[in-house]
Amino acid sequence: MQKTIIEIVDNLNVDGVYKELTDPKSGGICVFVGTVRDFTNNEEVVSLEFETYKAMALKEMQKIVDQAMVKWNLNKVVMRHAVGVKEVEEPVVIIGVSSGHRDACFAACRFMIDTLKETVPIWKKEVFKNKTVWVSAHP
Amino acid sequence: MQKTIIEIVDNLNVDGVYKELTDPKSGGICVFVGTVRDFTNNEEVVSLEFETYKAMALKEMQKIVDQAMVKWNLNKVVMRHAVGVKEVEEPVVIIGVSSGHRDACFAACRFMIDTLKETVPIWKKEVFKNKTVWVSAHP
Amino acid sequence: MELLLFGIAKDIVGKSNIDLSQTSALPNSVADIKVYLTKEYPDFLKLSSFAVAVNSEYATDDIILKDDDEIAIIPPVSGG
Amino acid sequence: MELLLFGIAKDIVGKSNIDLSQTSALPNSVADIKVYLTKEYPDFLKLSSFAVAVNSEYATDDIILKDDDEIAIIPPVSGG
Repeated sequence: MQKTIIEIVDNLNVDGVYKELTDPKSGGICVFVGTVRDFTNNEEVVSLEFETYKAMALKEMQKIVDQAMVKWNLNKVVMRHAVGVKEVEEPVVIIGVSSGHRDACFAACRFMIDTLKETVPIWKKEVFKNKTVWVSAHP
Repeated sequence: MQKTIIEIVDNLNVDGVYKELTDPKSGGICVFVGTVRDFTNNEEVVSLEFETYKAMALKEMQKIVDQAMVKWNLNKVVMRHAVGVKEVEEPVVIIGVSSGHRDACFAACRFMIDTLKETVPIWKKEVFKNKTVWVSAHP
Repeated sequence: MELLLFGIAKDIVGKSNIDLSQTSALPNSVADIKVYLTKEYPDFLKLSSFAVAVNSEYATDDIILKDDDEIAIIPPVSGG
Repeated sequence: MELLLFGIAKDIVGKSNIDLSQTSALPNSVADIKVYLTKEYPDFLKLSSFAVAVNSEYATDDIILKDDDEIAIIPPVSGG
Protein backbone atom coordinates (compact mmCIF):
# COMPACT_ATOMS: atom_id res chain seq x y z
CA MET A 1 0.00 0.00 0.00
CA GLN A 2 1.42 3.39 -0.97
CA LYS A 3 2.11 5.89 1.81
CA THR A 4 0.28 8.85 0.32
CA ILE A 5 -2.77 9.12 -1.90
CA ILE A 6 -3.60 12.48 -3.47
CA GLU A 7 -6.58 12.66 -5.79
CA ILE A 8 -9.25 14.86 -7.30
CA VAL A 9 -12.30 12.76 -8.12
CA ASP A 10 -15.90 13.09 -9.23
CA ASN A 11 -17.26 11.00 -6.37
CA LEU A 12 -15.79 10.45 -2.94
CA ASN A 13 -16.06 7.04 -1.33
CA VAL A 14 -15.59 7.75 2.37
CA ASP A 15 -15.96 4.19 3.62
CA GLY A 16 -12.89 2.95 1.79
CA VAL A 17 -10.51 5.40 3.44
CA TYR A 18 -9.88 3.48 6.66
CA LYS A 19 -8.40 0.56 4.75
CA GLU A 20 -6.03 3.00 3.02
CA LEU A 21 -4.75 4.29 6.36
CA THR A 22 -4.21 1.25 8.59
CA ASP A 23 -0.56 0.61 9.31
CA PRO A 24 1.23 -1.63 11.82
CA LYS A 25 3.24 1.37 13.04
CA SER A 26 0.13 3.47 13.69
CA GLY A 27 -1.68 3.88 16.98
CA GLY A 28 -3.95 6.66 15.74
CA ILE A 29 -5.90 7.50 12.61
CA CYS A 30 -7.66 10.84 12.21
CA VAL A 31 -10.04 11.45 9.32
CA PHE A 32 -11.74 14.73 8.47
CA VAL A 33 -14.63 14.75 6.01
CA GLY A 34 -16.04 18.05 4.75
CA THR A 35 -19.72 17.76 3.82
CA VAL A 36 -22.36 20.03 2.28
CA ARG A 37 -24.39 21.90 4.92
CA ASP A 38 -28.05 22.71 4.32
CA PHE A 39 -27.85 26.42 5.22
CA THR A 40 -25.30 29.22 4.76
CA ASN A 41 -26.07 32.41 6.68
CA ASN A 42 -29.71 31.31 7.04
CA GLU A 43 -30.12 30.76 3.31
CA GLU A 44 -31.08 27.31 2.11
CA VAL A 45 -28.39 25.70 -0.03
CA VAL A 46 -29.52 23.71 -3.07
CA SER A 47 -26.06 22.40 -3.97
CA LEU A 48 -22.39 23.27 -4.19
CA GLU A 49 -20.44 23.22 -7.44
CA PHE A 50 -16.71 22.63 -7.32
CA GLU A 51 -14.25 23.27 -10.11
CA THR A 52 -10.49 23.05 -10.13
CA TYR A 53 -7.31 23.81 -12.04
CA LYS A 54 -6.41 20.18 -11.70
CA ALA A 55 -2.71 20.10 -12.63
CA MET A 56 -1.94 22.90 -10.21
CA ALA A 57 -4.30 21.65 -7.48
CA LEU A 58 -2.57 18.26 -7.40
CA LYS A 59 0.83 19.98 -7.12
CA GLU A 60 -0.37 22.18 -4.25
CA MET A 61 -1.95 19.20 -2.50
CA GLN A 62 1.32 17.32 -2.85
CA LYS A 63 3.20 20.21 -1.21
CA ILE A 64 0.86 20.15 1.78
CA VAL A 65 1.15 16.39 2.17
CA ASP A 66 4.95 16.45 1.84
CA GLN A 67 5.22 19.16 4.46
CA ALA A 68 2.97 17.28 6.91
CA MET A 69 4.69 13.91 6.35
CA VAL A 70 8.03 15.40 7.37
CA LYS A 71 6.83 17.68 10.16
CA TRP A 72 4.80 15.01 11.99
CA ASN A 73 6.59 11.84 10.80
CA LEU A 74 3.35 10.34 9.49
CA ASN A 75 2.86 6.77 8.32
CA LYS A 76 0.10 7.31 5.77
CA VAL A 77 -1.91 10.17 4.34
CA VAL A 78 -4.96 10.41 2.09
CA MET A 79 -6.02 13.77 0.61
CA ARG A 80 -8.94 13.49 -1.79
CA HIS A 81 -11.19 16.29 -3.07
CA ALA A 82 -14.36 16.02 -5.12
CA VAL A 83 -15.37 18.23 -8.04
CA GLY A 84 -18.71 18.75 -9.76
CA VAL A 85 -22.15 19.21 -8.22
CA LYS A 86 -22.57 18.08 -4.60
CA GLU A 87 -25.83 18.05 -2.70
CA VAL A 88 -26.59 18.49 0.99
CA GLU A 89 -24.95 15.79 3.18
CA GLU A 90 -22.60 14.70 0.39
CA PRO A 91 -18.84 14.57 1.13
CA VAL A 92 -16.60 17.01 -0.72
CA VAL A 93 -13.17 16.44 0.82
CA ILE A 94 -11.43 13.76 2.87
CA ILE A 95 -8.19 14.21 4.77
CA GLY A 96 -6.93 11.03 6.45
CA VAL A 97 -3.80 10.71 8.56
CA SER A 98 -2.22 7.68 10.18
CA SER A 99 0.55 8.09 12.78
CA GLY A 100 2.25 6.46 15.74
CA HIS A 101 0.44 8.60 18.30
CA ARG A 102 -2.72 10.66 18.28
CA ASP A 103 -1.14 14.09 18.78
CA ALA A 104 0.46 13.87 15.35
CA CYS A 105 -2.59 12.66 13.42
CA PHE A 106 -4.90 15.30 14.92
CA ALA A 107 -2.44 18.15 14.33
CA ALA A 108 -1.52 17.05 10.82
CA CYS A 109 -5.13 16.48 9.78
CA ARG A 110 -6.11 19.95 10.96
CA PHE A 111 -3.09 21.56 9.28
CA MET A 112 -3.85 19.84 6.00
CA ILE A 113 -7.51 20.84 5.74
CA ASP A 114 -6.71 24.41 6.83
CA THR A 115 -3.91 24.74 4.29
CA LEU A 116 -5.90 23.09 1.50
CA LYS A 117 -8.55 25.75 1.98
CA GLU A 118 -5.92 28.49 1.68
CA THR A 119 -3.73 27.38 -1.21
CA VAL A 120 -5.27 24.69 -3.42
CA PRO A 121 -6.92 26.06 -6.59
CA ILE A 122 -10.41 24.66 -6.11
CA TRP A 123 -13.44 26.93 -6.31
CA LYS A 124 -16.83 26.45 -4.72
CA LYS A 125 -20.03 28.02 -6.01
CA GLU A 126 -22.98 28.03 -3.64
CA VAL A 127 -26.26 27.48 -5.46
CA PHE A 128 -29.24 28.97 -3.62
CA LYS A 129 -32.84 29.03 -4.85
CA ASN A 130 -32.53 32.44 -6.51
CA LYS A 131 -28.81 33.07 -6.95
CA THR A 132 -25.33 31.58 -7.09
CA VAL A 133 -22.27 32.83 -5.19
CA TRP A 134 -18.58 32.06 -5.71
CA VAL A 135 -17.43 31.60 -2.10
CA SER A 136 -14.78 34.08 -0.85
CA ALA A 137 -14.58 35.87 -4.21
CA HIS A 138 -15.64 39.23 -2.86
CA PRO A 139 -14.64 41.05 0.35
CA MET B 1 -30.97 8.22 12.95
CA GLN B 2 -30.21 8.75 16.64
CA LYS B 3 -27.91 11.63 17.58
CA THR B 4 -25.52 9.67 19.79
CA ILE B 5 -24.30 6.09 19.69
CA ILE B 6 -22.35 4.75 22.67
CA GLU B 7 -21.29 1.11 22.60
CA ILE B 8 -18.83 -1.45 23.84
CA VAL B 9 -18.49 -4.22 21.28
CA ASP B 10 -16.40 -7.28 20.49
CA ASN B 11 -15.59 -6.15 16.96
CA LEU B 12 -15.40 -2.63 15.57
CA ASN B 13 -16.66 -1.95 12.08
CA VAL B 14 -14.93 1.29 11.12
CA ASP B 15 -16.37 1.62 7.64
CA GLY B 16 -19.95 1.96 8.84
CA VAL B 17 -19.24 5.01 11.01
CA TYR B 18 -19.47 7.68 8.30
CA LYS B 19 -23.09 6.76 7.57
CA GLU B 20 -23.87 7.18 11.28
CA LEU B 21 -22.45 10.71 11.27
CA THR B 22 -23.75 12.43 8.13
CA ASP B 23 -26.22 15.18 8.86
CA PRO B 24 -27.69 17.98 6.74
CA LYS B 25 -26.62 20.51 9.39
CA SER B 26 -23.00 19.33 9.36
CA GLY B 27 -20.14 20.81 7.38
CA GLY B 28 -17.47 18.76 9.14
CA ILE B 29 -17.02 15.22 10.40
CA CYS B 30 -13.97 14.21 12.41
CA VAL B 31 -13.28 10.56 13.19
CA PHE B 32 -10.50 9.22 15.39
CA VAL B 33 -9.65 5.52 15.30
CA GLY B 34 -7.22 4.06 17.82
CA THR B 35 -5.38 1.04 16.45
CA VAL B 36 -2.90 -1.54 17.76
CA ARG B 37 0.70 -0.52 17.12
CA ASP B 38 3.37 -3.17 16.45
CA PHE B 39 5.94 -1.94 18.97
CA THR B 40 5.81 -0.38 22.46
CA ASN B 41 9.13 1.02 23.71
CA ASN B 42 10.95 -1.08 21.12
CA GLU B 43 9.29 -4.30 22.24
CA GLU B 44 7.26 -6.23 19.71
CA VAL B 45 3.58 -6.40 20.62
CA VAL B 46 1.78 -9.71 19.98
CA SER B 47 -1.69 -8.40 20.87
CA LEU B 48 -3.64 -6.20 23.25
CA GLU B 49 -6.35 -7.53 25.54
CA PHE B 50 -9.10 -5.18 26.65
CA GLU B 51 -11.50 -5.75 29.49
CA THR B 52 -14.11 -3.46 30.97
CA TYR B 53 -16.53 -2.89 33.81
CA LYS B 54 -19.23 -2.48 31.23
CA ALA B 55 -22.11 -0.95 33.21
CA MET B 56 -19.83 1.75 34.58
CA ALA B 57 -17.90 2.26 31.33
CA LEU B 58 -21.11 3.01 29.41
CA LYS B 59 -22.15 5.53 32.09
CA GLU B 60 -18.77 7.27 31.94
CA MET B 61 -18.83 7.31 28.14
CA GLN B 62 -22.30 8.84 28.26
CA LYS B 63 -21.03 11.61 30.56
CA ILE B 64 -18.24 12.48 28.12
CA VAL B 65 -20.60 12.52 25.15
CA ASP B 66 -23.21 14.63 27.00
CA GLN B 67 -20.56 17.15 27.99
CA ALA B 68 -19.21 17.44 24.44
CA MET B 69 -22.66 17.67 22.82
CA VAL B 70 -23.48 20.70 24.95
CA LYS B 71 -20.09 22.40 24.91
CA TRP B 72 -19.64 22.24 21.12
CA ASN B 73 -23.27 22.07 19.98
CA LEU B 74 -22.66 18.88 18.03
CA ASN B 75 -25.05 17.24 15.59
CA LYS B 76 -24.02 13.61 15.99
CA VAL B 77 -21.54 11.58 18.00
CA VAL B 78 -20.36 7.98 17.91
CA MET B 79 -18.22 6.55 20.73
CA ARG B 80 -17.50 2.85 20.38
CA HIS B 81 -14.85 0.79 22.14
CA ALA B 82 -13.82 -2.79 21.52
CA VAL B 83 -13.03 -5.42 24.15
CA GLY B 84 -11.26 -8.76 23.90
CA VAL B 85 -8.06 -9.66 22.07
CA LYS B 86 -6.94 -7.23 19.34
CA GLU B 87 -4.01 -7.79 17.02
CA VAL B 88 -1.64 -5.35 15.34
CA GLU B 89 -3.47 -2.95 12.95
CA GLU B 90 -6.89 -3.78 14.38
CA PRO B 91 -9.08 -0.89 15.58
CA VAL B 92 -9.84 -0.65 19.30
CA VAL B 93 -11.77 2.61 19.63
CA ILE B 94 -13.70 4.97 17.36
CA ILE B 95 -14.72 8.51 18.21
CA GLY B 96 -16.81 10.20 15.53
CA VAL B 97 -18.14 13.76 15.66
CA SER B 98 -20.37 15.65 13.23
CA SER B 99 -20.82 19.41 13.56
CA GLY B 100 -21.65 22.58 11.64
CA HIS B 101 -18.03 23.70 11.35
CA ARG B 102 -14.69 21.96 11.60
CA ASP B 103 -13.39 23.72 14.71
CA ALA B 104 -16.05 22.02 16.80
CA CYS B 105 -15.63 18.50 15.44
CA PHE B 106 -11.84 18.53 15.80
CA ALA B 107 -11.94 19.95 19.35
CA ALA B 108 -14.74 17.66 20.51
CA CYS B 109 -13.17 14.55 18.99
CA ARG B 110 -9.87 15.27 20.71
CA PHE B 111 -11.58 16.02 24.03
CA MET B 112 -13.55 12.79 23.88
CA ILE B 113 -10.63 10.45 23.21
CA ASP B 114 -8.47 12.21 25.82
CA THR B 115 -11.20 12.02 28.47
CA LEU B 116 -12.11 8.43 27.61
CA LYS B 117 -8.50 7.46 28.31
CA GLU B 118 -8.67 9.18 31.70
CA THR B 119 -12.02 8.16 33.12
CA VAL B 120 -13.64 5.18 31.39
CA PRO B 121 -13.06 1.85 33.20
CA ILE B 122 -11.45 -0.10 30.39
CA TRP B 123 -8.13 -1.86 30.89
CA LYS B 124 -5.53 -2.79 28.34
CA LYS B 125 -3.01 -5.59 28.76
CA GLU B 126 -0.06 -5.59 26.39
CA VAL B 127 0.97 -9.09 25.39
CA PHE B 128 4.63 -9.35 24.41
CA LYS B 129 6.50 -12.53 23.48
CA ASN B 130 7.69 -13.24 27.01
CA LYS B 131 5.47 -11.18 29.30
CA THR B 132 2.21 -9.32 29.72
CA VAL B 133 1.81 -5.79 31.14
CA TRP B 134 -1.32 -3.98 32.37
CA VAL B 135 -0.80 -0.54 30.86
CA SER B 136 -0.45 2.37 33.33
CA ALA B 137 -0.91 0.09 36.36
CA HIS B 138 2.47 0.87 37.88
CA PRO B 139 4.33 4.18 38.24
CA MET C 1 -21.43 -7.29 50.13
CA GLU C 2 -19.46 -8.16 47.02
CA LEU C 3 -16.36 -6.53 45.61
CA LEU C 4 -15.75 -6.68 41.83
CA LEU C 5 -12.17 -6.78 40.56
CA PHE C 6 -10.86 -5.80 37.14
CA GLY C 7 -7.56 -5.63 35.29
CA ILE C 8 -4.51 -5.88 37.48
CA ALA C 9 -6.71 -5.91 40.62
CA LYS C 10 -8.06 -9.26 39.49
CA ASP C 11 -4.51 -10.53 38.96
CA ILE C 12 -3.38 -9.34 42.41
CA VAL C 13 -6.26 -11.00 44.24
CA GLY C 14 -6.34 -14.02 41.96
CA LYS C 15 -10.09 -13.89 41.32
CA SER C 16 -12.67 -11.53 39.87
CA ASN C 17 -14.60 -10.86 43.09
CA ILE C 18 -14.40 -11.03 46.88
CA ASP C 19 -17.36 -11.78 49.15
CA LEU C 20 -16.83 -9.20 51.90
CA SER C 21 -19.47 -10.74 54.13
CA GLN C 22 -16.90 -13.50 54.78
CA THR C 23 -14.39 -11.00 56.21
CA SER C 24 -13.99 -10.53 59.98
CA ALA C 25 -15.22 -6.89 59.98
CA LEU C 26 -17.51 -5.56 57.23
CA PRO C 27 -16.09 -2.36 55.72
CA ASN C 28 -18.18 0.67 56.57
CA SER C 29 -16.87 3.17 54.02
CA VAL C 30 -14.89 3.42 50.79
CA ALA C 31 -11.84 4.28 52.91
CA ASP C 32 -12.30 0.98 54.81
CA ILE C 33 -12.27 -0.92 51.51
CA LYS C 34 -8.93 0.59 50.61
CA VAL C 35 -7.46 -0.21 54.03
CA TYR C 36 -8.74 -3.78 53.83
CA LEU C 37 -7.31 -4.35 50.34
CA THR C 38 -3.87 -2.91 50.92
CA LYS C 39 -3.58 -4.89 54.19
CA GLU C 40 -4.69 -8.21 52.69
CA TYR C 41 -2.98 -7.69 49.33
CA PRO C 42 0.04 -5.39 49.74
CA ASP C 43 0.62 -5.41 45.96
CA PHE C 44 -2.13 -2.78 45.75
CA LEU C 45 0.38 -0.36 47.30
CA LYS C 46 2.59 -0.78 44.23
CA LEU C 47 -0.06 0.53 41.84
CA SER C 48 0.08 4.08 40.47
CA SER C 49 -3.31 4.53 42.16
CA PHE C 50 -6.66 2.82 42.41
CA ALA C 51 -10.20 4.07 42.76
CA VAL C 52 -13.35 2.55 44.17
CA ALA C 53 -16.71 2.64 42.43
CA VAL C 54 -19.99 2.26 44.27
CA ASN C 55 -22.98 1.31 42.09
CA SER C 56 -20.88 2.03 39.00
CA GLU C 57 -19.93 5.59 39.96
CA TYR C 58 -16.52 6.78 41.18
CA ALA C 59 -16.78 7.13 44.96
CA THR C 60 -14.80 9.28 47.39
CA ASP C 61 -13.30 7.84 50.59
CA ASP C 62 -16.06 9.19 52.83
CA ILE C 63 -18.91 7.38 51.07
CA ILE C 64 -20.72 5.00 53.49
CA LEU C 65 -21.50 1.55 52.10
CA LYS C 66 -24.86 -0.24 52.19
CA ASP C 67 -25.28 -4.01 52.12
CA ASP C 68 -26.66 -4.16 48.59
CA ASP C 69 -24.16 -1.75 46.99
CA GLU C 70 -22.19 -2.99 44.01
CA ILE C 71 -18.60 -2.14 44.85
CA ALA C 72 -15.75 -2.30 42.34
CA ILE C 73 -12.02 -1.71 42.42
CA ILE C 74 -10.87 0.48 39.54
CA PRO C 75 -7.13 0.25 38.93
CA PRO C 76 -5.58 2.86 36.60
CA VAL C 77 -7.68 2.83 33.43
CA SER C 78 -6.02 2.40 30.04
CA GLY C 79 -8.68 2.32 27.35
CA GLY C 80 -8.29 3.79 23.90
CA MET D 1 0.29 32.86 -25.07
CA GLU D 2 -2.89 31.58 -23.46
CA LEU D 3 -4.55 32.61 -20.22
CA LEU D 4 -6.68 30.05 -18.34
CA LEU D 5 -9.62 31.30 -16.30
CA PHE D 6 -11.38 29.59 -13.41
CA GLY D 7 -14.24 30.21 -11.01
CA ILE D 8 -15.43 33.80 -10.90
CA ALA D 9 -12.65 34.86 -13.32
CA LYS D 10 -14.33 32.76 -15.98
CA ASP D 11 -17.66 34.41 -15.20
CA ILE D 12 -16.16 37.91 -15.39
CA VAL D 13 -14.51 37.34 -18.75
CA GLY D 14 -17.31 35.17 -20.09
CA LYS D 15 -15.07 32.36 -21.30
CA SER D 16 -12.54 29.90 -19.91
CA ASN D 17 -9.47 31.26 -21.68
CA ILE D 18 -8.04 34.29 -23.47
CA ASP D 19 -5.59 34.12 -26.36
CA LEU D 20 -3.13 36.86 -25.41
CA SER D 21 -1.38 36.77 -28.78
CA GLN D 22 -4.49 38.56 -30.11
CA THR D 23 -3.95 41.50 -27.76
CA SER D 24 -2.26 44.71 -28.97
CA ALA D 25 0.77 44.37 -26.66
CA LEU D 26 1.89 40.97 -25.34
CA PRO D 27 2.29 41.07 -21.54
CA ASN D 28 5.89 40.77 -20.47
CA SER D 29 5.48 39.92 -16.79
CA VAL D 30 2.94 38.69 -14.27
CA ALA D 31 2.37 42.33 -13.29
CA ASP D 32 1.47 43.12 -16.93
CA ILE D 33 -1.16 40.38 -16.87
CA LYS D 34 -2.80 41.95 -13.82
CA VAL D 35 -2.77 45.40 -15.40
CA TYR D 36 -4.23 44.03 -18.63
CA LEU D 37 -7.04 42.17 -16.86
CA THR D 38 -8.14 44.94 -14.54
CA LYS D 39 -8.13 47.41 -17.46
CA GLU D 40 -10.11 45.17 -19.83
CA TYR D 41 -12.38 43.71 -17.13
CA PRO D 42 -12.75 46.17 -14.24
CA ASP D 43 -14.80 43.61 -12.24
CA PHE D 44 -11.45 42.05 -11.30
CA LEU D 45 -10.94 45.09 -9.07
CA LYS D 46 -13.98 44.04 -7.01
CA LEU D 47 -12.47 40.68 -6.03
CA SER D 48 -10.97 40.13 -2.58
CA SER D 49 -7.73 39.37 -4.46
CA PHE D 50 -6.49 37.27 -7.34
CA ALA D 51 -3.25 35.48 -8.04
CA VAL D 52 -1.51 34.44 -11.24
CA ALA D 53 -0.02 31.00 -11.79
CA VAL D 54 2.70 30.33 -14.36
CA ASN D 55 3.12 26.69 -15.37
CA SER D 56 0.83 25.69 -12.48
CA GLU D 57 2.84 27.44 -9.76
CA TYR D 58 1.88 30.63 -7.93
CA ALA D 59 3.92 33.44 -9.50
CA THR D 60 5.01 36.80 -8.11
CA ASP D 61 4.54 40.04 -10.07
CA ASP D 62 8.17 40.21 -11.23
CA ILE D 63 8.13 36.85 -13.04
CA ILE D 64 8.87 37.30 -16.78
CA LEU D 65 6.67 35.34 -19.14
CA LYS D 66 7.77 33.13 -22.02
CA ASP D 67 5.70 32.38 -25.10
CA ASP D 68 4.96 28.78 -24.19
CA ASP D 69 4.11 29.39 -20.50
CA GLU D 70 0.77 28.16 -19.24
CA ILE D 71 -0.69 31.14 -17.43
CA ALA D 72 -3.76 30.96 -15.18
CA ILE D 73 -5.78 33.41 -13.15
CA ILE D 74 -6.44 32.15 -9.64
CA PRO D 75 -9.30 34.01 -7.95
CA PRO D 76 -9.69 33.46 -4.16
CA VAL D 77 -9.72 29.69 -3.62
CA SER D 78 -12.55 28.07 -1.66
CA GLY D 79 -12.04 24.31 -1.64
CA GLY D 80 -12.88 22.04 1.28
